[in-house]
Amino acid sequence: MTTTPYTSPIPVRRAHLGDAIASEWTKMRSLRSTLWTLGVMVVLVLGLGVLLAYAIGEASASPDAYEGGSVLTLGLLGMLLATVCVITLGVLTITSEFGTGMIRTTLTACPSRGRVLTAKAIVFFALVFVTTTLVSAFTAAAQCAVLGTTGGASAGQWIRVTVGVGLFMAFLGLLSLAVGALLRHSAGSITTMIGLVLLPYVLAIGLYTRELNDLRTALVEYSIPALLGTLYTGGPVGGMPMPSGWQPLWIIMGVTAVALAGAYTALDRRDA
Amino acid sequence: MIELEGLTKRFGTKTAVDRLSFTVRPGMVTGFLGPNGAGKSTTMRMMLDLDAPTSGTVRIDGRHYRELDEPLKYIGALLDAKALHGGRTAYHNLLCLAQSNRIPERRVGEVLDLVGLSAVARKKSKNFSMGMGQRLGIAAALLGDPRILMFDEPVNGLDPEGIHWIRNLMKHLATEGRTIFVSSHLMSEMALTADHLVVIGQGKLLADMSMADFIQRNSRSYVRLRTPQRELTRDVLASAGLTAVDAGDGALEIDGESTERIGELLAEHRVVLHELSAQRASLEEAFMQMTAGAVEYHAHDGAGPQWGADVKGA
Amino acid sequence: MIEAVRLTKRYGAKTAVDDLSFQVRPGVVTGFLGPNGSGKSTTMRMILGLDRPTSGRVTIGGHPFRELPNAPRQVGALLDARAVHGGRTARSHLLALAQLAGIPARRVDEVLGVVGLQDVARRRSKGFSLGMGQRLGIAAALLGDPQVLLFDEPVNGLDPEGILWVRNLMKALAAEGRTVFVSSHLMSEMALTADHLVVIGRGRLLADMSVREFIATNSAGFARVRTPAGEPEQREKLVAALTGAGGFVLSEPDGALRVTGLPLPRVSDLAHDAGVRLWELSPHQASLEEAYMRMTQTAVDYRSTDDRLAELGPVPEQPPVVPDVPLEGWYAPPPPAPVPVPAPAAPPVPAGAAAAPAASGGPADADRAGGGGPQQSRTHESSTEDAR
Amino acid sequence: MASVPAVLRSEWTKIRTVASTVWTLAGALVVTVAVGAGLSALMRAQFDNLPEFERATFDPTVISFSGMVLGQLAMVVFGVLVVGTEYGSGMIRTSLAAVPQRATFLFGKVTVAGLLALAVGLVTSFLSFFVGQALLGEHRTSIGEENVLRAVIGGGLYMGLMAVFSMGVAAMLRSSMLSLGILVPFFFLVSQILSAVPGAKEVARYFPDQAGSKIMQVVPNAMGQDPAPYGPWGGLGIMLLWVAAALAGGYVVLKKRDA
Repeated sequence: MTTTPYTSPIPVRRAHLGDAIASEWTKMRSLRSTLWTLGVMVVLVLGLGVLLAYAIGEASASPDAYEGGSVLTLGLLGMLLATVCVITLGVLTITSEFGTGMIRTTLTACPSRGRVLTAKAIVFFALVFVTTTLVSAFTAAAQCAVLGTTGGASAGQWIRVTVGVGLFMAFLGLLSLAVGALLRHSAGSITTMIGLVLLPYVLAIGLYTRELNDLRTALVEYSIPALLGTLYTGGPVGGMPMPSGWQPLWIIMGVTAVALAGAYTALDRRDA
Repeated sequence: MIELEGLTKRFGTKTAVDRLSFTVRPGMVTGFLGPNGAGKSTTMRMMLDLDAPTSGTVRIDGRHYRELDEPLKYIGALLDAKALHGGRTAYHNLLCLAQSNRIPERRVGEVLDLVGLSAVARKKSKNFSMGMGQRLGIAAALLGDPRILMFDEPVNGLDPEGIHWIRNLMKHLATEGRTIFVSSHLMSEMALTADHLVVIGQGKLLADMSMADFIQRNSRSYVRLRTPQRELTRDVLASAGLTAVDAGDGALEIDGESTERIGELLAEHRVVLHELSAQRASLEEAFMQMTAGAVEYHAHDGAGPQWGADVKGA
Repeated sequence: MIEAVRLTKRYGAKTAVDDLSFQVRPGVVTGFLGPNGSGKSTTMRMILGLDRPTSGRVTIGGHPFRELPNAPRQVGALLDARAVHGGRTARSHLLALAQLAGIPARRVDEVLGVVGLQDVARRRSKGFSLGMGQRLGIAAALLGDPQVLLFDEPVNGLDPEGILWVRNLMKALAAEGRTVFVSSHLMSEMALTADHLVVIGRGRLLADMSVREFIATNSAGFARVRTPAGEPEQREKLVAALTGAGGFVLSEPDGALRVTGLPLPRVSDLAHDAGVRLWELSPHQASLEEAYMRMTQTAVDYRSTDDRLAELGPVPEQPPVVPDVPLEGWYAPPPPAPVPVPAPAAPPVPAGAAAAPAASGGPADADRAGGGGPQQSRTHESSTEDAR
Repeated sequence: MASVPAVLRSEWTKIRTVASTVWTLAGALVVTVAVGAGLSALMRAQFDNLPEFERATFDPTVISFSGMVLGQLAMVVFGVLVVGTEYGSGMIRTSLAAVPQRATFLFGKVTVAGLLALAVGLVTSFLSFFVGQALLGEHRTSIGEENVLRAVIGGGLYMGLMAVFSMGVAAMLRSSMLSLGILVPFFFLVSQILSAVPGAKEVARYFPDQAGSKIMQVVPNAMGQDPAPYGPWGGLGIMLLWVAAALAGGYVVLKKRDA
């Protein structure tokens, strides 16, 4: 039974990370749920931001109240709700592959787990970063226009609430993606991430004794909503030696890096 | 007994089932064949009154499905093995069906035993493999010990042992005088199971006849012959006005004559035979012949890329 | 070429694949058979590097899958046709896979044409029928125009035309010099498609041989012989001659003889010598299914036999006279299974049997056929209920 | 016709053998009681800070029911899932093959699920009331006061009807996700927001939740709420009309559409 092995006329070339990125981008844009989730996020941030600006503009007539860039903090409310969208999208990017069994097809087409995860992470990060940065900038500009003042916000503040927030949200999404890769279950991963966002507050209510006061404050200060808030306000809220300025970004980057490392190891070791 | 009379179903402008009339009789296994999109599923759904016919009627033992008191005791159906709630255990899925038709609870354990699922009766059915889901669907069909049974692709996902089992089960149920109506795409499986065939294509009835008739009418049959005395044989046959065609593997093929006649003929001339057998085409060949032209998704031949040197050079 | 060497996979205490070694060669279609739970899927997953072997290794063209330089261009696989994201269109799904493997986008439209899905290429795969999903899965496997192809139950959900197409496709792929490895539960389909078989049971290799060899070793073929009707002395002469030559002769319902233990030409010679004219002399090869059933008898993990089932199936005891069934339909009685479990449900059959459809079918049906109405049949149901 | 008791038994088995029943109903109870208790405690602490007219029309019964805004959502989920999962899983085909009479099937299901929801609703409402009153301290009322028993029983009726209304809607839409996607935002956002907008208020007060919740008020126009053109029983009647309309719609869809 000697047969000449088949050779394909399609030119063979080694696939690389660029191919995987193109593939992940196709996957991302071909799903309606991506569009919906990001659409809801944009509407939430922009809509709530502008509504809030109107409401405040009606309430207080004096534009002087927004000195020191505090006008920019009005975007925080919408962005807090947007975290839910980003978390959902990040988790679903990976868990929907596990849920449908698509992951097996993907890994058959590209046996290098690392490349698949890297491509997913890059595409997702870029998408969220660009979307969030743009929508933050638009929202902030719209709010300033509604209130008729920029409140003298410095360039540094502007960069922090646009690029800074964009990066923070992208890393938060990446963290969700890593958690999704570790848990492989959509509902479980989303619940875990939402829990991660809200749990510090629930715990803080439970720790209602004076001795644990510091722990409680720390829990709240290092919670994700508070870190996001710090990026908007710029300073520690409670006047304690807590994260300020760009520090929230370094914190979430560290956490995400650890989770991603775990995801890489898990994807490589476990049976698909 | 299931009687269809002028059954028609239109979805918008598309006619899925077109004036279909036939009777499924008890005491045998009736196979229901047709290419994808021929309207088989729609027909089966109308039989169970899940879809309302545009016109025409279906009668189950002379009555409309909706007039049946406790339908599971008349007719059991396996349409889609996944048509059960995955969050419920196998046992409870069957129990709620049994209760709705006043079938005693112990029957649930019995049918689970029967299909070999007792060990997983208390497991949620969403974790079942395809074969287990199929067995659960069969259990549901058997629940009311009905006189009429309908199976849509019953062997889907079953392993050979399971396929063997369901085949024998259906034959046995038919010998008990029940009406068995089975649809399947697996011709080789049908050939082993069904006694009678109903074939539809593009919603219209193409054939309603026994398996043997169907194969005979839709394909060639011939006699196959092997002998060490080929030339002598050819001469003998030629003298009787028969042409022997070379089959390629050393055998000869003769059209239009019975083995008996050829046997006698060759014995007269003392020809030594190594084989003398009647060949009938398979059900699959007969089916392909009949339904050619009634197929929806045509695949191309060949799988390799259709491009040639231009890409190689690129 | 796929090569497994002492491949083993354990999940906790359960050994799914046990010291499995085999080779799948190019140029032929190799069938992969085994009962449910025999470790087929696990083996396929290990071939594709989705599961890691506990010990041993499996290589494709000499490399483990995960170390192949161009895996998707060398190996294509259809594991589970439902393993696609339903929200994506058929084309986007294939495009993503093509891009991942560095395959030009026009190949996507090509394979869509090959499997006949070009008209629904831009529909979301959520709405696909089982058969269409299967075609999409086959398209994905063909995408890289690979040298090695793996298919798990490729004809699932396809209609007869599709089944025929897949069968011819596999053969054509093998004829081009590719390695084609197909697992399936449909023996009749396998018999038509595969040239070579790898059979496993309980994770162990049971057979690795050609289909012909497999059937020959695992079942007995026989010759069907018919003598002129209305001349019983011819028949008796032949029976005596055949038995005298060491053959074993059984009578078939239509008067033909079933002869085992003698090759066809020998039967012919004996008839010739005895001066018996033959009306039929046909060889009967046992089916692949029969051979398979015999081989895997003890290796089935998950079987539906119990006392009632035995009643339903005509399996248990074959009468001495061969039953009246068409040639394909006959099964040799499977050798009595070793029956390791002492079947606890067996004793109370007489009473309990009334509940099984097999038994209750008789009286209940007679009742219904006689009386007709549902009222009656229902009272019958409840009265048997009370009796129990 | 198919035996109605048999269908009821069957539906009861269906409901009690899925996990979502326990989760949604327990959720409705816990959320309603907990939020009600929390707000009652808050009111007791803040009572002296309330505006004069609010103190004058203070309705302790309504306060102890304030968790129902959230708890009713769990009831909506329960009602939607009871009907919606039949379609989602394909079970509907098996069910209708077993009980081909559409009316018997649908109303059997609604009866069983509705009675269960009503029972849980009544327990929730009594529990909310007693826990809430206990936490209200000196501002509490008692079950024996005029109209209070009516309000408490009405609270249970309201929750039960909410579930039945959702079942009707799910039967019309034949999908859990679609039904939840419409009902939850409607009750949680649209209805609440419209009732605060001057012009839309006139319409919003005829919505099932707005009209039905009137039954829980003991003090008319309590705490600055707008007077409605109907009384507590009138409100419940309006809600009943909504429920009847939803069920009729669901029945027509089930009867006319192919399963």
